[in-house]
Amino acid sequence: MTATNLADIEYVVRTIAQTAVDKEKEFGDFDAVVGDGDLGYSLARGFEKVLADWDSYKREDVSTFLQQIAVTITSRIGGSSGPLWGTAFLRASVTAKQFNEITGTAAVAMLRAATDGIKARGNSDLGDKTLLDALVPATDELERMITSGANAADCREAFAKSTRERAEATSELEAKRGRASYSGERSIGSPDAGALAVAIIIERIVAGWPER
Amino acid sequence: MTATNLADIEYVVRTIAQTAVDKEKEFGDFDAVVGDGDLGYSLARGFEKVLADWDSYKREDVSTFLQQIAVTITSRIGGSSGPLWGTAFLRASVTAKQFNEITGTAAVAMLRAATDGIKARGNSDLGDKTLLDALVPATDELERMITSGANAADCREAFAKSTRERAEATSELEAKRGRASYSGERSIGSPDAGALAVAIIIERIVAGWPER
Amino acid sequence: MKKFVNNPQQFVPEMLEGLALANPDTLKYVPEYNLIMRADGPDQNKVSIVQGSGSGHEPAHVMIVGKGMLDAACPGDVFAAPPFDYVHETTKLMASPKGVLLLVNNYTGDKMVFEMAQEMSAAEGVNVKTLFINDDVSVEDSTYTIGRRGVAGNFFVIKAVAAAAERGADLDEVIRVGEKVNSVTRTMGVALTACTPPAKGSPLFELGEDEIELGVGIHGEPGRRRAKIMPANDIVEELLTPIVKDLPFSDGDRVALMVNGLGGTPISELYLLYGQAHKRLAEQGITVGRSYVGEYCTSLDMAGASITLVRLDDEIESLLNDPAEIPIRVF
Amino acid sequence: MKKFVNNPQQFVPEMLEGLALANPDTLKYVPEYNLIMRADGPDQNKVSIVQGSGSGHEPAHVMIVGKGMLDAACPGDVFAAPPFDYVHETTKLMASPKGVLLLVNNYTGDKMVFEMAQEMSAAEGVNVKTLFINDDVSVEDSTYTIGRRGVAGNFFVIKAVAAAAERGADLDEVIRVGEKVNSVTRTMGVALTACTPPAKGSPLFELGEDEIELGVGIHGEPGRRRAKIMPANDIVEELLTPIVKDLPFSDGDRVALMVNGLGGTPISELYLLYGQAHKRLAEQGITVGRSYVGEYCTSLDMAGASITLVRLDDEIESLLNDPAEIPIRVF
Ligand SMILES: Nc1ncnc2c1ncn2[C@@H]1O[C@H](COP(=O)(O)OP(=O)(O)O)[C@@H](O)[C@H]1O
Ligand SMILES: Nc1ncnc2c1ncn2[C@@H]1O[C@H](COP(=O)(O)OP(=O)(O)O)[C@@H](O)[C@H]1O
Ligand SMILES: [Mg+2]
Ligand SMILES: [Mg+2]
Ligand SMILES: [Mg+2]
Ligand SMILES: [Mg+2]
Repeated sequence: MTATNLADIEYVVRTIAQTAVDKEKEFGDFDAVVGDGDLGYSLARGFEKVLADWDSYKREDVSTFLQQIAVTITSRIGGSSGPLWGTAFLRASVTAKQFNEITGTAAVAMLRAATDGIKARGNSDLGDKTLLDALVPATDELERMITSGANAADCREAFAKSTRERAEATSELEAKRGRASYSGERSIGSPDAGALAVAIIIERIVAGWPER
Repeated sequence: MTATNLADIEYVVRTIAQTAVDKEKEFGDFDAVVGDGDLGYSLARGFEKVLADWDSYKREDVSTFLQQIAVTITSRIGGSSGPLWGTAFLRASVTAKQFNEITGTAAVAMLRAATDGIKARGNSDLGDKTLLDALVPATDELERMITSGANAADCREAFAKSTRERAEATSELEAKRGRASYSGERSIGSPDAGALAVAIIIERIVAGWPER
Repeated sequence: MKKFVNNPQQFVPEMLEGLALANPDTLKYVPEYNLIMRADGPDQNKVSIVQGSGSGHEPAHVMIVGKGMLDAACPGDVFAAPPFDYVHETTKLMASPKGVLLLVNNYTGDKMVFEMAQEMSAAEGVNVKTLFINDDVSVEDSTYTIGRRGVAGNFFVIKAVAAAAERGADLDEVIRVGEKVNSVTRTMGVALTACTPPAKGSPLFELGEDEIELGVGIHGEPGRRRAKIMPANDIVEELLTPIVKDLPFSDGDRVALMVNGLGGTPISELYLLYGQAHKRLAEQGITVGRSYVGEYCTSLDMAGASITLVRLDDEIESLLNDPAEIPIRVF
Repeated sequence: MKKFVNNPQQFVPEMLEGLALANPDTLKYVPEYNLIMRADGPDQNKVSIVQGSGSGHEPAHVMIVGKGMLDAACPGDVFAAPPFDYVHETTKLMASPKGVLLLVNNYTGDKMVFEMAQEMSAAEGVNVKTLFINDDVSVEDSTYTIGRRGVAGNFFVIKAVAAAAERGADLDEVIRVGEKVNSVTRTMGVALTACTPPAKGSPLFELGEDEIELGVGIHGEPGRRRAKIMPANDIVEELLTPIVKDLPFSDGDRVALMVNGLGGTPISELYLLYGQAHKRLAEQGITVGRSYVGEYCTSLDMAGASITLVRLDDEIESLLNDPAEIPIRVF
């Protein structure tokens, strides 16, 4: 595994963290529509800590790095997001061990591990109107593009576009998990807060990739 | 003392009572500007009782009749208005005993007794921004008109007009009594609620006099 | 207006009926006079302690009737002193050989009606006295006004005189205690929003989106001045400074500190205020010996709070420490 | 937003600091984990009772820590389940040889984090179990959702398990008691206004001038349906009917009746609701054996209320009757 790989992962994590901090208000407002409005606050407080501890993380390899991020997130993010995002990072970290290099294929495997972890932790699945409904189909799309031999930039663009589309499409679903689920049918008509947040984060990662 | 006198007094009391009931909301709003908003409610609850008990009042003479009204008012009206208005009616009742007929002069004497009673009960005087600042000068005006030999209708009109003018003029005063007094200088600029209420009541009495 | 209310005219009676239904063993409700009294009262062996006032300040005072606190509360309608009859009948009903003390917050209407009732009942042979409470530092006391208002600090007077009465003190001694506590009690409040009396149906005054009212009264009367909303710690400063200056409280004093909610403010915010007040007092060498955080004397649904300080000595502290049983059950 | 707040991020810590300053003899505050625990805890001779949840529900749960109630409360930020670390550290700190019971309201986030902490602490040798509370009838329980929410009824579970623990019951027996009380407790709430989380700074949802939300949750989650404002007695009917039907409660039952304020509603209105609920139950042959009126589990500054019924038997009633000492001091 190369240092360049780690730099890419660092870029990705750093962008996630910075976006969560920058968009605290916006993510909170998404969650207020049918949820309880704390998503922005919870993510910001956790990822703020990630940024604060940034220099202290060990950087032996991608897996070790991600595992420490998982610990910070799990211990510092409240609400549903702490356990869910923490599990996602932990599973991605474990999966990263299988790869010498973080290729597109590795990224897909790590994303799958992450979403499988969220499903297990959240006792949830596709159709429950969660971030899974954006991230899982977008991962499928990313895999399809890679398999089809598309160039890296196109793959990234397709991934971001798909996440955004699927996040918006959660509007049609009825929430079955999280605080939003108590809104029942009334959750239909507005997109899931977690899914939108993930879409915005991924768009930022992709947009900044060339200058990372 | 003639029955006609009593009929006039009944008309006056009934109009006071009916106005207090009809104008509950308006009087309350006057009191809300710098006071605590309960004037309308307090007067309405008491005078409602006057109307409900109307047929049961003894009608031997004006004094007996007014004394019973005083009892109802004192016992049923809360806030500052109960003791003040009750005392006013009681003092008017006592004064009425001195007269065989309720002439203009008798009316002036009864009004003076009433306002003196309010001063004593309320430990208040002219300039404190209360109903006294409307009723006392208006009574002076009524007396002046009577002494000058004006006809009864003109006397009444002058009385109503003076009450209204003086009530409005309380705007310039700073409240020194009642809940409004805590507003201090900020009570300047809006008229006293009790004074306005008295003006409206007297205007109604005068307007309806010909058809009483 | 969105409130839990049926007919606004029945608001107070329906509340009192609920109170009595919730406390059948300890409270009695006499609907004719809005009266709430101890079910086993009046106790013939002690001075009866009665507090009168307008309604809208709950739990004051109907919900603090019970052994060790009030023997009866005599409330008027919302923000209106009770009519004369209510006070007169309550006084007669609560008459005990040791006497009756009528506790009254110092307002024009209340003062008149309680003085009248006291005179009348005394003339009828009842041993009754009145004590006026005036702890509000936001009103300048002057010969041109009726003087300071009684606000949340009245709780300390009530608690102390009730404890003294329960211990067997006679009427004069109970009054001495009450006057003493009143003389060392100071309060100042702030409103973040106006309150809405049920019968009025709209807010009693207008406060801008970013405005607060410093020195507000408990009937929605305006206070000392309007200000822009500021950090909680600065608000504590605005309230505490005039209170401390007024008595004055000083280095070495031991105090009771109350942070009282005005009705619409959650207790979380009250504790936040408490923390800052406690620390600011400590910096001035003033030690908090007893703390009170919650709703004691409210102004309907007004968001806001008041701070009260009482200078403690052994006698006052011991009286405040006596047991009391009131309907505000927690568990 | 007009609130008593300095930095919204410090809202919860500053409230907890105030709470600890006001109760120096009985409470200890551990800032690293937002933890409020009994100053003398953990008691090695009893099961430790710990409640976790988001903040914003005060007095639940940080203000009901004390002898006979909680040994510790482990709050997250406003409306957010506490992070894993907080729960994990609290659990270890509260470990007693007789074990630790983690009481949790049934929400996705809380459930995940407490289950994780329980697993982790158990793996580290702590004798710890979790009990989920789900008394809210406004949420349809189905296999497609996480199920019912825990709301104000959790107070009865807390009180009963705390009393059992205080009496010396072992962990399994404490859990039996808790499950039993939870199984006979039913709640439904209504919002008249939305609440404003300090960090958000604006109301969590929009309610029209004449709209109310029936079946609202304690985090501002929407409820069963919107309705126009209606007389208080009709609102009682809207809340009571689904509650009574659900268990069901029936003729001959003896119950505890709680009318809980959601934060912005004055206690006068709560007693008005109580009176009507009490009378409506009596008409159905349901007797109120114990009554609770006030704020127990709030939703910040939301105006509104919830009604809770608990079916009593001798065991439950006796546990509810046990003494408890908590910071919500009245006098
Ligand atoms: N059980 C679950 N499984 C997967 N995702 C979930 C689950 N519960 C919530 N989420 C996601 O988390 C978001 C809400 O996060 P957050 O606000 O932290 O939690 P909470 O719902 O407890 O307030 C939702 O918009 C959704 O995307
Ligand atoms: N001490 C007093 N003497 C004379 N009039 C008074 C006095 N106090 C109040 N008033 C009059 O009563 C009115 C208010 O009555 P009300 O609302 O019943 O009393 P409160 O001020 O106790 O709420 C005032 O507008 C004023 O005209
Ligand atoms: Mg949320
Ligand atoms: Mg008034
Ligand atoms: Mg008044
Ligand atoms: Mg949440």
